[in-house]
Amino acid sequence: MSQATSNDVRTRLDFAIDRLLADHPPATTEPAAFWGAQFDAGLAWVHHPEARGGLGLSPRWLTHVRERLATAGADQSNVRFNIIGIGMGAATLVAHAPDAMQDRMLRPMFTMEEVWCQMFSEPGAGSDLADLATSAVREGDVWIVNGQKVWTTLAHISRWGMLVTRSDPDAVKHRGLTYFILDMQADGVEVRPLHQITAEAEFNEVYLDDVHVPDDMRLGEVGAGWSVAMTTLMNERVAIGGGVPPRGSGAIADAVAAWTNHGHDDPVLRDHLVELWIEAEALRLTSQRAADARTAGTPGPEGSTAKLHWAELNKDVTTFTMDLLGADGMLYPGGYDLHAPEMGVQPAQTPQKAFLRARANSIEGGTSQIMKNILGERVLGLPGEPRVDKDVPWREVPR
Amino acid sequence: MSQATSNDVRTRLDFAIDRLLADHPPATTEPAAFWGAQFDAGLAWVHHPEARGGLGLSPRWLTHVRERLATAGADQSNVRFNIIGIGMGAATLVAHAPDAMQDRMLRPMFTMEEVWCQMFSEPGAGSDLADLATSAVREGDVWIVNGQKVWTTLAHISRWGMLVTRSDPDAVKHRGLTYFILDMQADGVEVRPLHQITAEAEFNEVYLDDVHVPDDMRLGEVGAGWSVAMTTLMNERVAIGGGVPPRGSGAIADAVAAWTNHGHDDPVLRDHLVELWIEAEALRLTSQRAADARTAGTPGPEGSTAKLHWAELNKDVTTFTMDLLGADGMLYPGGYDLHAPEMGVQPAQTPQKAFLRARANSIEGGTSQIMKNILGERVLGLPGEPRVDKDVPWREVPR
Amino acid sequence: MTMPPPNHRVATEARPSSTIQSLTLTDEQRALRDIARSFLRDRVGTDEVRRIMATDSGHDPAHWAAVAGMGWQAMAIPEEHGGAGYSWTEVAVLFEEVGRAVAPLPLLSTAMATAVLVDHGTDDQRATHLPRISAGDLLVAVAVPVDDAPAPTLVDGRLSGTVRHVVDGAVADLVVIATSDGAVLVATDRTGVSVTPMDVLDLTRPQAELAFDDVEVADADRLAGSADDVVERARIVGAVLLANEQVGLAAAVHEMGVDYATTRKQFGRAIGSFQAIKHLLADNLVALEAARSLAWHAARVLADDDVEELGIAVPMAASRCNETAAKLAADNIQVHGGIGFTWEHDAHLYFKRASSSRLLFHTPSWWRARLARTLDL
Amino acid sequence: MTMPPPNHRVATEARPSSTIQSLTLTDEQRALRDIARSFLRDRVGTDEVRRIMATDSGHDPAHWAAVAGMGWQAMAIPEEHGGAGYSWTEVAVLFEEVGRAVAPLPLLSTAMATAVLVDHGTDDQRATHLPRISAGDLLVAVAVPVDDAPAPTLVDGRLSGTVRHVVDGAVADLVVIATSDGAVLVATDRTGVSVTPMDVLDLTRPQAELAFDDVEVADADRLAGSADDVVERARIVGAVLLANEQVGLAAAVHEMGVDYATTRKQFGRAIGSFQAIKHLLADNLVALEAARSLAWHAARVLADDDVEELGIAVPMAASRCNETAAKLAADNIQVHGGIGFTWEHDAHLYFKRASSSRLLFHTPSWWRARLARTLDL
Repeated sequence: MSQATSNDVRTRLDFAIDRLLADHPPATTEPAAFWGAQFDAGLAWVHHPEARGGLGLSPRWLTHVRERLATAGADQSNVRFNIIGIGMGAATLVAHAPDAMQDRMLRPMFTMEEVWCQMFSEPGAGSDLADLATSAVREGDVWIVNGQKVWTTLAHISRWGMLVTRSDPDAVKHRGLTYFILDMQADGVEVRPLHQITAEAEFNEVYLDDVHVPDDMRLGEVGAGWSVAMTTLMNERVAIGGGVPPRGSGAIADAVAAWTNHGHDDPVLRDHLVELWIEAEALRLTSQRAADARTAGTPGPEGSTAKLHWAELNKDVTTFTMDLLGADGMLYPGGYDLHAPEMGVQPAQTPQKAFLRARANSIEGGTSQIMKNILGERVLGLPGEPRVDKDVPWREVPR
Repeated sequence: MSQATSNDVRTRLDFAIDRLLADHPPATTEPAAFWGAQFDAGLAWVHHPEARGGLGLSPRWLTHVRERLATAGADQSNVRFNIIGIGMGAATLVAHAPDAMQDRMLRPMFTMEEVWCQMFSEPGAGSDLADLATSAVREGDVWIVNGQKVWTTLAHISRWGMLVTRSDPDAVKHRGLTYFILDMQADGVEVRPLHQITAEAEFNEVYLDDVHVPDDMRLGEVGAGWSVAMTTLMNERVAIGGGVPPRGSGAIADAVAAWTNHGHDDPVLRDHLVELWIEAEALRLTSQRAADARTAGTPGPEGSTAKLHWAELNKDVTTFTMDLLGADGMLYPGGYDLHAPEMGVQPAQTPQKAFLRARANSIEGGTSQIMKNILGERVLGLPGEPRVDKDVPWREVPR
Repeated sequence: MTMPPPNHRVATEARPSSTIQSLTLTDEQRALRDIARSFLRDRVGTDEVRRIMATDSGHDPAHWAAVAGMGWQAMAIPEEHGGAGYSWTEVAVLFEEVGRAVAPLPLLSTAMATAVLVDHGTDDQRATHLPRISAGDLLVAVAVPVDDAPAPTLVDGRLSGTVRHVVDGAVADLVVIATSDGAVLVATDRTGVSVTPMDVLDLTRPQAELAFDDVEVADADRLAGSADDVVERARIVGAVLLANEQVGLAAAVHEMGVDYATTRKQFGRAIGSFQAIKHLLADNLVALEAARSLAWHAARVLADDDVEELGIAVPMAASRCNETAAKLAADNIQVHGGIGFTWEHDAHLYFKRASSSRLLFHTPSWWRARLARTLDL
Repeated sequence: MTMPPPNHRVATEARPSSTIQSLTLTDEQRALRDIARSFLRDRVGTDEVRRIMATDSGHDPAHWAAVAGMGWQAMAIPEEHGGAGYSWTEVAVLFEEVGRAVAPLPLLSTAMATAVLVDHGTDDQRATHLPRISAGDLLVAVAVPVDDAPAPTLVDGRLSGTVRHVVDGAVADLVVIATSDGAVLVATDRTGVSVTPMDVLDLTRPQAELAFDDVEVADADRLAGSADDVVERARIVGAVLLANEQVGLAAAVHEMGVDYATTRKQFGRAIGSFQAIKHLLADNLVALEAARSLAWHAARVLADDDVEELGIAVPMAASRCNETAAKLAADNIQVHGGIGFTWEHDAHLYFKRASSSRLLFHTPSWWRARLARTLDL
């Protein structure tokens, strides 16, 4: 894109933003009303088509919108809390849902009137997502769904869920899947909290027992669920449009605080702290570089390493912080309390809890092992491994 | 073995050792003569049968013999220099060679009159040794051998070589191999030095061009070369019977010397040095524990980890020593000189050369990757990977 | 390449290697190990561990009586005081099993207290307390100072101040306190003693804060030797036993990971067939066996009371075994994937115990600094 | 699990992120990179590198003239002194390519000397030397002090003493020497100067020892500013460019490893299909891209002459890029197996250059200690 066009877009966008802010001053507008107006102005997802919350622009303008709204003091907690829907669901709907469904669902998703969740993983299908076993059997215009999903954030308060099922166990595993939008209030849907090692239950298990799903809630063709699911996963972070976090933020801030608060002066600990501080900067600057490259239209491998890098670094930093805490690292301030965090309430954070919570960083959103396969094969072009689950009906794959 | 029996053996062994030392005082006996007498007394390899250099004892007595001879000042450099023969070849001969061949070859091997080498690896067959391509085609009582071997220590001064060839390219890869003892003076054998990154040539390439090998130099059946080769490799260190090295020896000694000589006092470097020192002790004590467990007849996994542990630690220690050297680490005292080390002459050692040489530790004798496969599959019992080279004629395996 | 690696070069000025007891288990030690393992597996499985850790005290007297019946508390106590007179090597065997089971038993505090009483107790104190410890009738904790908190003051027989992170402090009958003027034994039911359980990361090993408000301490409750000597003895014995415990814990999580990797299938194959998992477990085997060698060595040196070698063996074991257990317990979560991150799976019990224990007697780098001084580096 | 990770938490007191030039290459910079890469690949391939490193001087004037023809020496020199007046960002692009080619060109010494003359040269010195450097007619080295060796003494205009590890010192016409009394320019053909090439680990970057025996130094050869300031300027510029060079070197070995892993087959499959190799290369990609970000950032900060941010950006790049290059060059040998350990394979050229460069301006931990002071940690 030439510089001239880019400036035109910016002008047009800033005009729309200015008008939104003028007509709905964040200071005096209820968040839900603001989000509705933001949607109507095409500033919810600028890369969506008009009337779908967008303006048909490139997704790289998302960050600009978010930054301008942040500067203006607009509440953007909808993006953080309804992240599954706004971050992944919306793009899936735009790509695969009939117009009526998009009209029905996108706006209340963005205004947070309807919370969304995603039901892909199962106890038996984690890294190997395509191995999922939740069955969908068609009976006329409805599908009867049975199975168990897991790691379902927000399920306990969700109105809608993105659901992938196995509709044909005799097809090879990627080809027998079908994708639905599930009404979480339907009979046979049971949500149970799943407590993690912090004792909190960020996640849920969802049991599906003879749940009836109308065929018009299907996205994509029967048997094409994998490609619809890929649309969901590929948009995992695109639509959030978050900027690059500032220097010294995140886990390293806890480490620096522990260093200072405990009055440390040991050169060995200092060296390790600085090493991690540099690594955090390396990650941050790489994210900045990736953002710059996207803006410049020259994306490279620097855009693919963040998840793996962040996960491993966050584990390292939170672990090292325990050393800085010394004996306090043996404590768990507040104790363990088995509970599900409430919507909009940020649970108390301690370095000890961050240390425990970080263990999942290299598992959730793709294990570090899977991320390395992806980097190795898709970015570096290394060959895949011999597959024993290919060209075999799903039913016959060992599990 | 009961304590009583063990004491009987020790008494008998010590008697033999005492007599050897009395009849052939190390101080006044030529090494070759001493080694001959040692062989004749059954004290070359005590686990060999009598008349084959042994006394039919358990190999765990080897260390006792070596330690007693060392205490008495006997030269045992034959074990160090003719290590391929004494450490691996002898066991292979005893297991697979006809009596006449054993009678002919074992004694001059031990006395160092005849040096041995081993020709297994090829440019195309490193970790995947069984993929080797050197062909052996039978013509009556002789085999015509063509191919190239590599990493052949001592080949340039060897009288005999252990050679594995492919005699049947249509068999699956492990089954088409045949094992020979090769006369290194035969026509068509050409030895070329292979210079490594230190500029020295510890190793050689051996080119085999229509070499005629009599069939009576074959060990094991035609097509059974893999199992003979396994005998060779499994004895890689058994027959050396070396004791556990003393505390602080090896690469960590260089590191401590560099710390001291450079007058270091930096706590960060100190912490790292001590960490490596501890790791060296952990390796050493594990070797001691493995030796103790073998003696007690209760060997466990502690006996399988040394190669991998040592290789990775030696790389780490020699690398860290460069930090301790500081600017001196940018030097290569004496400069690079492309040459093959002479027999019996220990080339000058510097920490910089040790740093370079250590790079091969995790490659030679099985890469660290292969060692981890072995530990994972043979010790931990984890399943192997899907194989694409199994149940396929060797000729058809991709390479 | 199939060449053997070069032999280790031998430095000319190498230190002599010490020649302590063989680094193997005797038949008797193996029997002890097997009995302990069976008991803990059958009677203190992780369901039971979870039950106990959810109680207020985190301690179950019934189990304590059961292990007393097997003579566990008695092991390190001299026979003249009602004990069994085993060496620390045997106690270490026991601790390896305790770690394997993440058992919530106050054995660490008991062992430290035993060591303190044997070495620093008066004749009366030994005769009074050791037989009761041995029988499981008396729980004694040791307040090993943490961080740089000031020691409680003892002036004119009155004790005031606070100690934190006292392992098993909330269930102890007596506590060894290092004061500004020597170490003393204080009964926790004395007037002026208040005991507050701390919110701990690792619920299988409770800790307490003890506050002393002008508590009367009789001369008869003074221990021999300086406060520093008493603390040092407790820390050395504690660190060695904890190192062995951590090795047992590390072995347990390693086996757990191997089992899961053998049975859990993804992509149509056991996940342990993937090198990503296989090599992690192989590397951890190396780390585990190395840690075990150091822990066993330290236990034998402690049993031999080889003071010079203790200065080397204890820091080695304390730094390395704690690192290994914490790493292997974290890796075990990774091998298990999502399920390993749940409260219902046992992986977190091990991870928390390993991570917390790692900090109990200072950090690994603290021990390395100590070893550097011993080695004059 | 397919859940996205939680967002990075934002600390309340975060430092502002600096807003330097975009961390991308402009079209012009890409063109420069492509030209440099082509020239070095075609004209200074590793056969040529080996030929040059086997010569006594380790330097080929023909190549030097060729790159002068392309304006490489001129890049950082102001236009008023016959240079091209590019920023350090462009010079860094060039160094990344030089690292990729392990090229034996005296560019690092030239860049440091240029920086010293521009910032600390008198008008006369600049006018005299910079045009000749720019044209490739004058080689100037900088003796950056190593270790704690005492500086040569300058008393009454006479220089005595020794400097070691002078990069390109044996081919330089002039050398910048930090003396006990300010920094000076010394011609190497002066009476009393003896130059001895050192036996170096990395033959692609020669070093020399220079001894001065009562060498006469004219006042006109004194540089402005303190000796420390001169050395600091050389070290900062040198460290930033070397960090970029190391990134190029790391990228080259990484690509070499990926290529080999794609083509080399064992067990009937490309070795890069094994996770042991694949994951190593993936991890190294993460490390490489992170290092590149730091190196590019440091170059842009140097170009902007943002003194405050330099105190952060340079230690970050100097420590991390050197670590990464050394690790990736070592791993490249491992990926290649035996062949990577041979003299005939190029892997060792990269490994030696990366390992030696890592020590050229102190160690990574030295830089971290420096950063700690800047950050007040």
